[in-house]
Amino acid sequence: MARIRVRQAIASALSDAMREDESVLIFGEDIAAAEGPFKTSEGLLAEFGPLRVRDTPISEMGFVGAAVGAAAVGMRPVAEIMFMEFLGVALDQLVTEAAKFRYLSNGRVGVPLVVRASVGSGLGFGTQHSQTLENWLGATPGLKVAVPSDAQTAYGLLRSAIRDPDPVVVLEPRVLYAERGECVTGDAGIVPLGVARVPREGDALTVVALGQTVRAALAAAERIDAGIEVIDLSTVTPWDRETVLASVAKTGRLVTVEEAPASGGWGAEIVATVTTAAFRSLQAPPFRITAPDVPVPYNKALEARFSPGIGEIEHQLTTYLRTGEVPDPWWLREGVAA
Amino acid sequence: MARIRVRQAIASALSDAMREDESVLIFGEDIAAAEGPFKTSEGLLAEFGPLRVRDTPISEMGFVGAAVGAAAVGMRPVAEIMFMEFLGVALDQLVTEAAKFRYLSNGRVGVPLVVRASVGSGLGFGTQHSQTLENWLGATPGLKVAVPSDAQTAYGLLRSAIRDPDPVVVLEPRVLYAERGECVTGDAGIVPLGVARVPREGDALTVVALGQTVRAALAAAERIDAGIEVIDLSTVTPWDRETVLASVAKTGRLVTVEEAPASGGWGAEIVATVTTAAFRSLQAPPFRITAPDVPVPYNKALEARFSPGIGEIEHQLTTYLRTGEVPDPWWLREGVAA
Amino acid sequence: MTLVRSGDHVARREALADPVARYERMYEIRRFEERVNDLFAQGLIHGTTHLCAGQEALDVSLALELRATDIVTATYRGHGIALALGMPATDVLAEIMGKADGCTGGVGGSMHLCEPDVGLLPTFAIVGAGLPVAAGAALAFQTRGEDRVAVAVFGDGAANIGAFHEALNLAAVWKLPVVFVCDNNVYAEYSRIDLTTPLTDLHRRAGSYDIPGVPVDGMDVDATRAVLREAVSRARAGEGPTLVEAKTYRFAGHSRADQATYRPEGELERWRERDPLVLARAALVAGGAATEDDLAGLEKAVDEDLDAVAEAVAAGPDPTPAAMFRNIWAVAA
Amino acid sequence: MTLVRSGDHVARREALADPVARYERMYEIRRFEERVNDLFAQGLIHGTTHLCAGQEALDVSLALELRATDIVTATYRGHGIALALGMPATDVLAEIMGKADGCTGGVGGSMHLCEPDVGLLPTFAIVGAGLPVAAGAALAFQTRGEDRVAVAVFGDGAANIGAFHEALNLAAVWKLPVVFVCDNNVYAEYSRIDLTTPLTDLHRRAGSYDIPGVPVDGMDVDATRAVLREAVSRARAGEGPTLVEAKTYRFAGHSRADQATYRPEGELERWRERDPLVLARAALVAGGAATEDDLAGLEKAVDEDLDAVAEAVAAGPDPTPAAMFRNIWAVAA
Ligand SMILES: Cc1ncc(C[n+]2csc(CCOP(=O)(O)OP(=O)(O)O)c2C)c(N)n1
Ligand SMILES: Cc1ncc(C[n+]2csc(CCOP(=O)(O)OP(=O)(O)O)c2C)c(N)n1
Ligand SMILES: [Mg+2]
Ligand SMILES: [Mg+2]
Repeated sequence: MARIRVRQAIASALSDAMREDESVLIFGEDIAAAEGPFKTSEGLLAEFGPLRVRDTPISEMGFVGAAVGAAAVGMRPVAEIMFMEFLGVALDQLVTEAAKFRYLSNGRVGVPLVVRASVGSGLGFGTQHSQTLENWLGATPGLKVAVPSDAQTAYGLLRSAIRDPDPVVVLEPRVLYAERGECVTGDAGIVPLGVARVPREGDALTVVALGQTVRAALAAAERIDAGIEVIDLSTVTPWDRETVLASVAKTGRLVTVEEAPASGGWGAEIVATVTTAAFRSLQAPPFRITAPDVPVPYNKALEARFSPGIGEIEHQLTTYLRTGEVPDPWWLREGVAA
Repeated sequence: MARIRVRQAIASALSDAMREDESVLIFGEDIAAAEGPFKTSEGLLAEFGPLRVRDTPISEMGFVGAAVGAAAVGMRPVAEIMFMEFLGVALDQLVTEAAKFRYLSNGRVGVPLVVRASVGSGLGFGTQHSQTLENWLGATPGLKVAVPSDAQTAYGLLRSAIRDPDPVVVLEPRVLYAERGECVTGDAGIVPLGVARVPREGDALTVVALGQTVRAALAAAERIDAGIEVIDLSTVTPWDRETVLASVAKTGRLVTVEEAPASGGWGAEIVATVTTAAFRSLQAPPFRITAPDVPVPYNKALEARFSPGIGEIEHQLTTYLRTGEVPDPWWLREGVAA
Repeated sequence: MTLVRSGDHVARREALADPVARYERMYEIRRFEERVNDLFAQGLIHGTTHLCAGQEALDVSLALELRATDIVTATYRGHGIALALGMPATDVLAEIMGKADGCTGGVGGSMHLCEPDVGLLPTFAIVGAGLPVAAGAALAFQTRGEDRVAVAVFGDGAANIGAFHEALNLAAVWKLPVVFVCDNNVYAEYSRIDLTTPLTDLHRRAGSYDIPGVPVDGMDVDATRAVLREAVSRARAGEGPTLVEAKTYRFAGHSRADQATYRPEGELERWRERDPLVLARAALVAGGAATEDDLAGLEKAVDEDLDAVAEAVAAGPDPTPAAMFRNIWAVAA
Repeated sequence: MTLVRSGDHVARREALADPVARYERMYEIRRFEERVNDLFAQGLIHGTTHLCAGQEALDVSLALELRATDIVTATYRGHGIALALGMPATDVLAEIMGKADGCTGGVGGSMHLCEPDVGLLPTFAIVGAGLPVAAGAALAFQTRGEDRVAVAVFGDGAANIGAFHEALNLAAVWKLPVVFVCDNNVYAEYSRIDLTTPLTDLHRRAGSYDIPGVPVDGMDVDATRAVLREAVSRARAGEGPTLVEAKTYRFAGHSRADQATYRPEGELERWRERDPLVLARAALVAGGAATEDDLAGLEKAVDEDLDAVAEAVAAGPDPTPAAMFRNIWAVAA
C-alpha cells in the first residue's frame, strides 16, 4: 500500500473518477494548466484534455452556478474553490439552488455536483483564508458535507461524493495536503458518505473529531492511553448518529474536538443531539474542545495556539477524565482572554 | 402606549435614529420611493431626502459592500436585504470583511453597519424565500445577530443595532411585519443587544424561543400553565448565557423552539452550552422543538405544519412534562416521514 | 384546442409552427394570467405571483426557436414561458394553487415551475441565479459534443447583479452554446430602469465580453423570433453566446399586491398600443392567415378550456404532509 | 533618507511632490520586496506573500494624486501601495513578519496592511471585495458633502468577478466620487489574462456603465499620474467614477512559491525593458533633475535604511497570545 500525499490522493480520486465516468469534468481557478494551486489536479489536463479539465476566470458564483447547470443535465462536475471563504459569494447557488432542485422538480432533476474547497488554519494564510465555515452549509437539507482527515479519506470520500446523486461539498483541510498516508485506490478505497470512522476504540470516553483535529485527537489519545475512543466524523452533514450514539452508550462520555471557534461550530450539533438522545447514559457533562471565539491570527505562534493541538487536547481530556468536570481551555487557564 | 404594526415600529426606529444621528443612512431595493417592499421605511424618503434614503440596483453584494465602506469612514448605514436568501452572494462582505476590519486594523477601523433582512416561513413565498439561515452568520466573531419577536423588540433592537459600534445583522421574521403590538419609542424603547428577555416566568421548565416562535411558545405555555418560563433570546450571537443558565438552574429543564430545521439551527448551540455548563442541574434531557429537516414547502397547509405552531409546541411540552422523556415530533408520531 | 395533459408537451410545443397557433398560445398566456390574478383576488391562491402580460411574444418566439431537448432557465415570472414551452395549463395552474398534481407536487408554487420534458429547469426566484446555471448546461452540451443549446431568460434588473457579469464572461471565454435573453420590461419591482443603472440599452453590455449584443422589439413576435433564431443558431453552431435584449413592457404590477402607481402618466397606455397580442392578431388578419371570425372562435375555445382547467384544478387533491419529505435526497431518508 | 516611524506618514506622502523622491520611493518599494522575498527564502516569514515589482509607478503616482484624507482599498499585493501612501517600511515589514509592532499588531500579515492615517483600509485578501467598499466610502463622502475621494485598486483578474460589475454600476448610477484603478499586470495567479476573458482591454468595460474608461501605460509614472489626476479630479468635482486601466506587468511570480514558468518565452524580458524604475531613472538623468551619482548615492542610502529596518524589525517583539483576543468587538469581551 503506497504512502502518498493527501493532494496526490485527491488527484488520484479525480482521475479514477474521470476514467470510470465520462460525465465527470473538473474546473476551478488554475486547476488545469497549473495543476491546481495546491497541486490537487496533477496530470489531469494531460490525461483528460481541455474540455474536461478547465481553468476558470475568478468567478466563484459563476462557476459554482455552472456546476449546478452542468449537473442538472447529467454531468458530474467537480468545482474547486481554492479557499472556502470564496464561497461567500456563491452560497446562493449551493444552498438555495442546487440543494433544492430535486425538491422543486418533483424528483426529476438531481444535481450530482461536487464542490471541493480547502479549509482551515495552520499555514499562515491569515484571517480571510483560514476559516472552516462548514456552518455556512449545515442547515441545508439536500446538501451533504464531507471532511477528510488523511490520504485515504481524501481519496475515498471524494470518490463517493462524485458518485453521489446529490450535491456534495468536500471541505479539505489545507494543512493536510502535503501529509503522507497509506491510501488504497480503486473501489476498495472508497469511503462511504454519512458513515463515521472509528480509528481508535475505547470504552472510557468518546472523542469526536473532524478533518485536521482527527490526528491531533488520536495523538492525544495515544499519550493518555485510557480507553479513549476516537471517532472521525468524516461526513458532517448528514452525520452518523448511530456510530456516535453507540459509542457514547458504551463510554458514557462525549467530547468533540473542533479546530475553529465553538460558536456556530459543528460540535454543538453533536453535543445537543447526543445529550437529547442519550441523556441517561451520560456520566459527565459533554463538552467541546475548540479554538477561542476570535478570528484566526496570522503570527505563527499565535496561529499555532489558536487551534487545539495535541498538548491542549491531552490536557483537557486528562483533566476531564480525572475530575469528571469540564476543564477550562488554555485562554481561561492562563488568564489570557481578559 | 400605541399599538402599532411591527413594520411601523421598524420605520419609527429608522426615523428616530436618523433624527438623532446624521450619520445614519439607509438603502436597499425599493426602500425609498416605494417605502420598502414590506413598507418598513414609510415616510423616510420624504423626511430625509434622497441622499440618506436610497434605492439600490439589484446588487446585494455591491450594496452590502458599500455599507462596509460607508461604515468604515464613519457613517452608520442600514442596508435592507429583502429576503435573507439574497445574502447568499454577500456573505463575503459581512463575514470575511466587516466582521474582521477592527481586528485587521489594530482596533482603528470599526464597521458600525446594520443589515436588516426579512426571514422565515408563513407567507407562502416558497422554498427560496422562506428560510431563516442565521447559521450563515453564527460562527463569526465580530458580528452580532439579533432577531425581534414583536413591535417593541423590532423597534428597540434596531435602535441598539444602529448605535452599536460593531456590524449587526437584524433578522426580521417577515410574518410579523403586519402584526400589531405595544411599542414605546424613544430612548425608553431601546432594547439592548445581547440580553435575553423573559416574557413569562416559571420554575418547572425553561423554553428558549426566538423571533416568530416566541409568541407560539408563549401561547403554548399559557395553555399548559405549569410553571413554564419562556425566554426570548433576542440576540442570537452573542447570546445571553447568563439569563438562560440562571433559568435552567431554577427549572432543571430546557427546551428550545426553532421555526426551521434542527440541523444547523441555533438551538444546538443553546442545548450544547447549557448541557456543558449546567449538566448536574438538568433533571431531564434537554431537546429542540423544530421544523423537520426539509426545505420549506409552498402549499399552505404544508407550510403551516412545517414550522412548529402552538398546538405542536403544546403537545411536545405537555408530553415532556408528563413523562420526563423527549417527545417525538409530529412527523414521527404520525409516521409521515418514512 | 383540447385540454392537454402531461405527456403531450412536445406536441404542444410543435404546434407553434403554425402562426395561428402562436397567436392562440399568446392569447392563452394572457388569459391564464388574468385568471391567476382573479384566483388571488378571491383568496384561492397562497403567497405571491408575478404575471407576465406584455411578454407573450417573447415567450412564444423563444419556444418556437428552441428544441425540446434545449434547456431554459427562467424566473419567478415564468408562467408564460412554461405554457409557451409546452406545459399544459393544468400542470401550471395546479402548481400555482399548491395542488398535488402541480408540476412539483405543490411544494414549489408560482415561482418554481419545472418540466424537464420541455427543457424547463426549476424556475429561479433569486434574481440572476439562472444565468450561470444556463451557462453550465451549455458547458455540459459542449463537453459532450451535443448540438443542444441553453437559454437564460431574465429581467432588466438582473443585468445589474454579479451573476450576470460572471455568467456572460464565462460563456464568452469558453464559447458556450448559450443565449442570454434579457426581458427588458422597463421595471425591476417598483424601480424604473434608469433609477438603477445609467445604461438602459442593456444589450450594449455584451461589449464587455466581446460577444454580440442585439436589441429587438419584444412586442413583435416575428422580429423577436428572427433575432432569437440567429442567436440560437450561432450557439448551436459552436460560435458562442449572444446577449439578446427584448424591449417589452410589464403590463401588470410587479407582483400581486402592486398597483404600479409609480408609472409616469400615459406610459402604460402608450405601450398598450403595442400590445403583442394586438399586433399579432392584426398581422394574422391583414396577412389573410385567419379571419376575425376564426380568431374569435379560437379565443372562445381557449376561454372555455381555461374554464375547464380552472374547475378541474380547483377540485384536484391537495398534497399530504408526506409530500414535504420527498425528493430531498436521492434516496428517501 | 532616515528611518521614518509611525506618525510621520503624511510627511512621507508629501515628500513625493519631488520627482527625485518619487524615484526614491519606487526604488524603496522594489528593494523592500526583494528583502521580503529573501526573508521568506530564509524561513523567517510565515505563510505567503505577493510581491508588487513592476507596479511601483502606479503605486507612487496614486499616492501622489491623492490626499491623506482620501481612502484607498487595495489587495493582498499591497506592500507597494502601503509604502507609497506613506507607511514606513518598519510598520509594513513588522506586519509581514507578524511582529507586535506591525500595523495590525501581527495578527494580519502580508495580505492585511492598514493605516487609517493615510487612508489605507485593511487590504483585501478576497479578490474584488475592495471595490464595493470603496464605493461605500465614496457614498459616505457624497452624503456628507465632503470633497474626499475613494480609490479601489485591483487586478485584471478581479475584473471578472461579480463585485466589479456591481460596484461600477452602483458608483455610476449614484455618481459617486470613486476611481476604480485596474492594475492589469497580465496575469491572475498562473493564468494569462486571455485565458479567462475575451476582452483584455479592460477599460472598455466602463461602457457597460456609461462612465469613462481610460487605459494608461502603468510603467510610466508621469503618464499614469496624469490619467489618475484627471480621474481623481472628476471624482472630487462630483462628476462621478472613472475606470482606469494601468497596463503593467508582474515581474515576480504570483506568490512566493511561484516560479512563473507559464510565461511565454521572452515576455518577461520585453517587459523588463520597460521597468518603471529604469524609465523613471533615465528620465531624471535625461531631464537634469539628478545625476547618476546623486541617484547612486540615494539608492545606497535606501539600501542602508532597509538594512537597518530589517534588523530592527527582526529584533522586535512578537505579540503575546492576548493579541488574538483584542479588537474583535468594540468593547473588550
Ligand atoms: C438576488 C435577489 N435580489 C432581490 C430579489 C427581489 N426581487 C424579486 S423580482 C425583483 C425585480 C427583478 O426585476 P427584473 O430583473 O427586471 O425582472 P422582472 O421582475 O421585471 O421580470 C426583485 C428585486 C430577488 N428575488 N433576488
Ligand atoms: C474571490 C477570490 N477568488 C480567488 C482568490 C485567489 N486568488 C488570490 S490572488 C488571485 C489572482 C488575482 O489576480 P489579479 O486580480 O489579476 O491580481 P494580481 O494578483 O495580478 O495583482 C486569485 C485567483 C481570491 N483571493 N479571492
Ligand atoms: Mg424588469
Ligand atoms: Mg493580475
